[in-house]
Amino acid sequence: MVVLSWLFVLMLVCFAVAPSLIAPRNPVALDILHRLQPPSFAHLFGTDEGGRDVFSRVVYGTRYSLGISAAIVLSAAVFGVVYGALSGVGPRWLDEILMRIVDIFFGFPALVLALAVAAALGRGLTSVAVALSLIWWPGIARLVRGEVQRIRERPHVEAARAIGVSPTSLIWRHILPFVMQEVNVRVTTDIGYALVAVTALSFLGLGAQSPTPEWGLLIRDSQDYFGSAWWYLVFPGVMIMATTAACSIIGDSLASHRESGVAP
Amino acid sequence: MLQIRDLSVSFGRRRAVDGVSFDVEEGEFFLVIGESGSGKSLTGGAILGLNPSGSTRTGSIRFKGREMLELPERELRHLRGDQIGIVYQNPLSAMNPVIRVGDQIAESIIVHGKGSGRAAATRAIELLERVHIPDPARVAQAFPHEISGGMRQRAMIAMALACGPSLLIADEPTTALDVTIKAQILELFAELRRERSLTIILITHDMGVVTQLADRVLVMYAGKVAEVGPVETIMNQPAHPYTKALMLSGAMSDAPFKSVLQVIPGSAPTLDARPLGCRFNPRCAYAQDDCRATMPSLRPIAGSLAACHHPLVGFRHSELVA
Amino acid sequence: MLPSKPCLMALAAGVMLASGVTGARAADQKLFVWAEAVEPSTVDPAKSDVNQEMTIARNVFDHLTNFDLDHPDHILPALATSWTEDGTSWTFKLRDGVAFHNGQAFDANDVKATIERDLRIGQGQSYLVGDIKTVTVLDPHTVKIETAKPDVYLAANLSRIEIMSAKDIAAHAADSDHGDSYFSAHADGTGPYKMLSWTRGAQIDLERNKSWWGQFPAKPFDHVIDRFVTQASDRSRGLEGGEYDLANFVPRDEAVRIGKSKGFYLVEGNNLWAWPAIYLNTKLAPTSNESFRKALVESFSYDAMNQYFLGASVTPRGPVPAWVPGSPEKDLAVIKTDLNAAKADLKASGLSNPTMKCSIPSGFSEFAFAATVLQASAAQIGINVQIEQLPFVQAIEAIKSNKSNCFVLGNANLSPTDPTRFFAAHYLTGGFYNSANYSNPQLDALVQEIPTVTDPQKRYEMLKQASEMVVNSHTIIWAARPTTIVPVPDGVGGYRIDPAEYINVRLWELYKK
Amino acid sequence: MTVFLLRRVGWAILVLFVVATLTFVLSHVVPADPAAFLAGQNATADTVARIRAEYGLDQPLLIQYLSYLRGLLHGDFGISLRTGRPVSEDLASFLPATLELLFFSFAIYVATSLFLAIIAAKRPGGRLDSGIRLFTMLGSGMPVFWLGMALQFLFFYKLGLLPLGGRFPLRAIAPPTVTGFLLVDTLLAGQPGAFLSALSCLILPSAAIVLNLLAVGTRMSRAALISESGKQYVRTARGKGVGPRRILYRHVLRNAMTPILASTSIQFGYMISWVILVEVIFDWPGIGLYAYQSFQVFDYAPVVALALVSTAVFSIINVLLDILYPIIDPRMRSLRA
Repeated sequence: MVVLSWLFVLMLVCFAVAPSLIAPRNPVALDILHRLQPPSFAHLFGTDEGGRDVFSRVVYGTRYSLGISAAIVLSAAVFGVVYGALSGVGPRWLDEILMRIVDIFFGFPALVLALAVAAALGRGLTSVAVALSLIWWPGIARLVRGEVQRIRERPHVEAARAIGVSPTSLIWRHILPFVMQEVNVRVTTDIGYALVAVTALSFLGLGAQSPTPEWGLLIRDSQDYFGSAWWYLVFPGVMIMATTAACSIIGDSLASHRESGVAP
Repeated sequence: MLQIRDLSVSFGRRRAVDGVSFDVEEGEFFLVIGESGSGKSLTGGAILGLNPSGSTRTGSIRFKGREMLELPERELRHLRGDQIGIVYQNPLSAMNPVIRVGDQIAESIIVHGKGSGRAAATRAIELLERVHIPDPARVAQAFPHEISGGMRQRAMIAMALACGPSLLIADEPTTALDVTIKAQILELFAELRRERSLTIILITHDMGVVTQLADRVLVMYAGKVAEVGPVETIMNQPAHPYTKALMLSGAMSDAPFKSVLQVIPGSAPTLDARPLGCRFNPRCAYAQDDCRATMPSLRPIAGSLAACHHPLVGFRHSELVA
Repeated sequence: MLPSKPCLMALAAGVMLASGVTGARAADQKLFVWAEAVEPSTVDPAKSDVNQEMTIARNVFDHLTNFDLDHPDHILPALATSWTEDGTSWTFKLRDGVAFHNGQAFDANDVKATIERDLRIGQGQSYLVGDIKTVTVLDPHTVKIETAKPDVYLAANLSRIEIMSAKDIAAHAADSDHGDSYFSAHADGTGPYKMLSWTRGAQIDLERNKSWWGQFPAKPFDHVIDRFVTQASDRSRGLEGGEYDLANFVPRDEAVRIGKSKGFYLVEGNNLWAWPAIYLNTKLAPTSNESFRKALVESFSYDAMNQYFLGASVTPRGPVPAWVPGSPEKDLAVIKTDLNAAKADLKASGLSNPTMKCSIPSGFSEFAFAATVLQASAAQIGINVQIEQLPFVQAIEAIKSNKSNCFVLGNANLSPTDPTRFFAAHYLTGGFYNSANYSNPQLDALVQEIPTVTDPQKRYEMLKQASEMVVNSHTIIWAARPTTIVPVPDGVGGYRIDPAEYINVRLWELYKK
Repeated sequence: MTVFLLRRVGWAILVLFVVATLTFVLSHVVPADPAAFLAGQNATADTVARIRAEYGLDQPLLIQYLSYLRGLLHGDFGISLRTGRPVSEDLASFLPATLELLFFSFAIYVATSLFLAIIAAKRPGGRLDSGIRLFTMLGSGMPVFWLGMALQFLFFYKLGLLPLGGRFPLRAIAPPTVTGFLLVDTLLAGQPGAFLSALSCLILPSAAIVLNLLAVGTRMSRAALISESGKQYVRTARGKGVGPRRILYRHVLRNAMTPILASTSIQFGYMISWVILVEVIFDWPGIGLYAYQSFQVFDYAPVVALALVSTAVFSIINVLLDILYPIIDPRMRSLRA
């Protein structure tokens, strides 16, 4: 399962990096004569209402859907790690302030807020990215802060502090490497969840706009052809599902490695 | 009352308890002693079929003539708490934190159909009184975290006694209690035994217990019986070098068992790394070649049974004290 | 027994009973369910503006006149039984014995109050009668309407003005909002159906007005549910699954498929819906360059559009569709793809590697498709088109504030006969939907004058001239003019498409087959 | 306890204020003119200007913000441009539907995830455990909107078992409104048939929501149950002769409830979000569909109201959970004191 998941993710990365090498056709060029064709060798996932190859659109869409999800989670992780570390090692009053701010974010249903923010900022993937990043970082910040505080108490850190290692180096060399293991697990799993969130907002019409081949938008567009072209709806959905599953399986495996691998 | 023959408790191919045999007579105060990992608690649990999942029991345990290993789970359940009570160590975690003390005691009465609702609740208060808890009505209404450690242990005992069992298995009931409380609890056991002619199996690593109360002692080491015999014999004339080491630490009255490790170099073998021959041989000052080659079996030596190729002879406990 | 088992059993029972419910509902033969794409914002006819609002306005209220759907210039009597015209003055004789749903009798005061209210509010369809100056009650059954200048289309346009009750209007005149909020939720007309209730977010229930003055077919529907079904896929599935009797805005491919499947037939006709016209902004480079615009018009693949519409569409030649009475369409030049001419014009424009941005309203697949065709067509001659889908308001904002080069829009002329309405909002100076920001005073004057001309031949010439002006400005690419396809279940008869409306439903014509 | 609750409520109000401000500020970052939409397609510039003034859209931003906040204090969320009614009135008609779906889904979620967790925790690593894990993981990977459509396809279109959407079957007669919850109102009206009709409409939307959340819920509950099953008090109970079922329900489950509830709070946040998506797909006349239709036409007040109301619901649930913890776990009582 884990190997399969890694292979799948590797495939997605290839899709995102070099879609032109994989996709057999142009994802936006129209081919009206071949509209809504069922899956075949020529069109692995069939064609859409404009005769575009759904497979090619899915391949190109990886960059948007997964790319944006990864960007959201990674930017949230960068900010969250800095924020959480600051809170974890900083003075009590700073920790208090920083964590109360994080608490506010846990006080509302995050996706609803993202929806409101994205709607306010106007449609587009940028709005979605901004809105979701805005709600994503507090979770990571809280995680990092907890880990930092936990690891800070460990003997090796105490020892390093005792022998006068500078605070910066303490964080960088003695605390963060351990925290990052935890963050890696979180980021991996979260990319899957972010994908669901991104596609959900696109589905509501807040995210990507056609003819961008974003997966959620593909599903939104495909709805009009539900009865005539099942493939149009099914394949993007399967891609989202498989990606989320792969992320969570890889996350799980990372988590179990971390549990056995960390020095006490 | 209880005959155990060739009892083994295994996890897969590894035997944590390995061919243990002993008898407990009616009304006896029987002591099982050993380091942690010696298999003493598993032996106690095995009697009631309360071993962790993934373990299997072989051999024979006969309680009042019934073969416990052949009893179906349902019937075993009827025995537990009813005919055989069990008391665990560390009552804070051994008691359910979200159920009132009284209700936990009453539960035993209810599940065995010996009274329901109010009657069980009243009985629970009586039992608390019986184990010398002041203000038992209040304690019955309390949650475990709201009462002191000693009271919790008493409540645990009350729980085990709820249905008036004939056998009480107490698995390290005095661990984590301070010295005075410990003495009070042990006194309670002695009193219960006297007044109710209760058979008690006390499992402990605490040598301080031995001298005061027990009739007979079973010493376990690495899943095997090292020595078993009347308490005076074992105390005064230990045949097994391991027993001697235990006595040495025990002689320092209430010193924790940890000091045994200081008396004997090395540590008890893990389940996966048991030595050939006598399991105690790597730590034994008297070990010889045959100890490293063949496993000794229990044989009578000077009033007790010991599993040793080269039992200690002429050793007197009094010499130690002197 | 685990606690979830009763739960599962309840679920199973629910499923079984639900299927029972599904089976039972077919019993209600006199019920008709219309799946509406959007919940109306208002049922106030003075503000009714879009399809979902028309469903209520047209069926609950009556109009002074009517028109023949097959011959829109045949104006028929309705609440007015006859009328005379004298330049700027019109006199209408009103029908006797007509009552509002609340029982009040209908008379000339209602006409006066309605038109005055429409003009005061200035929204909805009031633009069709914007020329009216005064309304005078001559007697309870006669009303005189005077216009600022002659308007040959007035009687036809009055077929779009729903007559409300003067007493209702008066009763709410003292409200702080003159009854606007009351009327937006309450509709009381003389029409074929009564509005019973409005369950917000779900449906409006209508009941047949059995004492209506008009004629119902045999086996009409006594109870109508105007159900709001947001998702297009749900409308098609519900129609196909028998949950709805008719649905609007069923996606074209699904409509064709369903219409051809067993138990359904297709009704096809012209209407206003979704002719994607691409507006090219004359105020922003590169579309400010006329040769460039011409190149775009010439490069556009009209064939692709017609294929998209599955052959059920024509390529327009000008702003006025052929079926509009007096349309000059047949005498206008054919517009077709000519890549060589396009390349020559692009060269003449002097622009190299031009890039343009297209902000189009989201939610209309036809519009998005037209933009995509433009993108592909323009790419053939080396023009880069970027497409951005925005909500309607934002998209039109973008082009009006010169942030975008093009916009895609349908049309919204609800007049059955008046062709000048195709120009007013879209091509004339200051028109709200003049998305090309195009201004031609000559055209403005010409179009203004048309309704005042009584000679049909002269009107025809003027209209042709006006159409050519728009065509030659190359500010518009008329991508295609499709017919509308509506799948109708075999059990429903009488459905007709109103050419001067979006997808409509004339409930009083429908019957159970 | 009271002090603790007051603090929690104060905190919830602060959160609401932040949401209100954030959404207000962001909604004015992008200039758009809703008045143009409102005026209709053929309106003149004058009409547009008049409408703009009517809705106060021509006021300076700060004034708009202050009057907006003042309105919120009075429960006034402004006027929906789309429906032309006060948003608070619209909410009153849409909120019960949302709450009904939310609470129903929540109940099903709790019951199902516990049920599955109990089965899975019986033999961790067993075939049933792995099966449940796979099933719930598939469910959570499926985007809710996609899953919803798949369910519609299967249960309405193919099997004809359940309604396509809506809150009450089209041809059934709705009960008089008392509580606004159809499940309750139908029972109050003594219409068991209508009750089942309403229930039949709830099944698919809530199934879509629950299936999505089940993976996390089951995993959390399972972990809590396994960890509690390994605790010493379980051994004690077995030693008392307590049977496995009584041990599960009276001992393990009650102790596992605290961690399960804690995870439920987070899941509830997701649930609110998914309800909105599901409402759109199933034409469920709740605040999600209301807000969705509104932001399609740039009517923003309902979206803000949605954010505020769902935050309020979320806060209330969290406060309720906070009240519940010490009831379930007496150890929390002394902590709070």
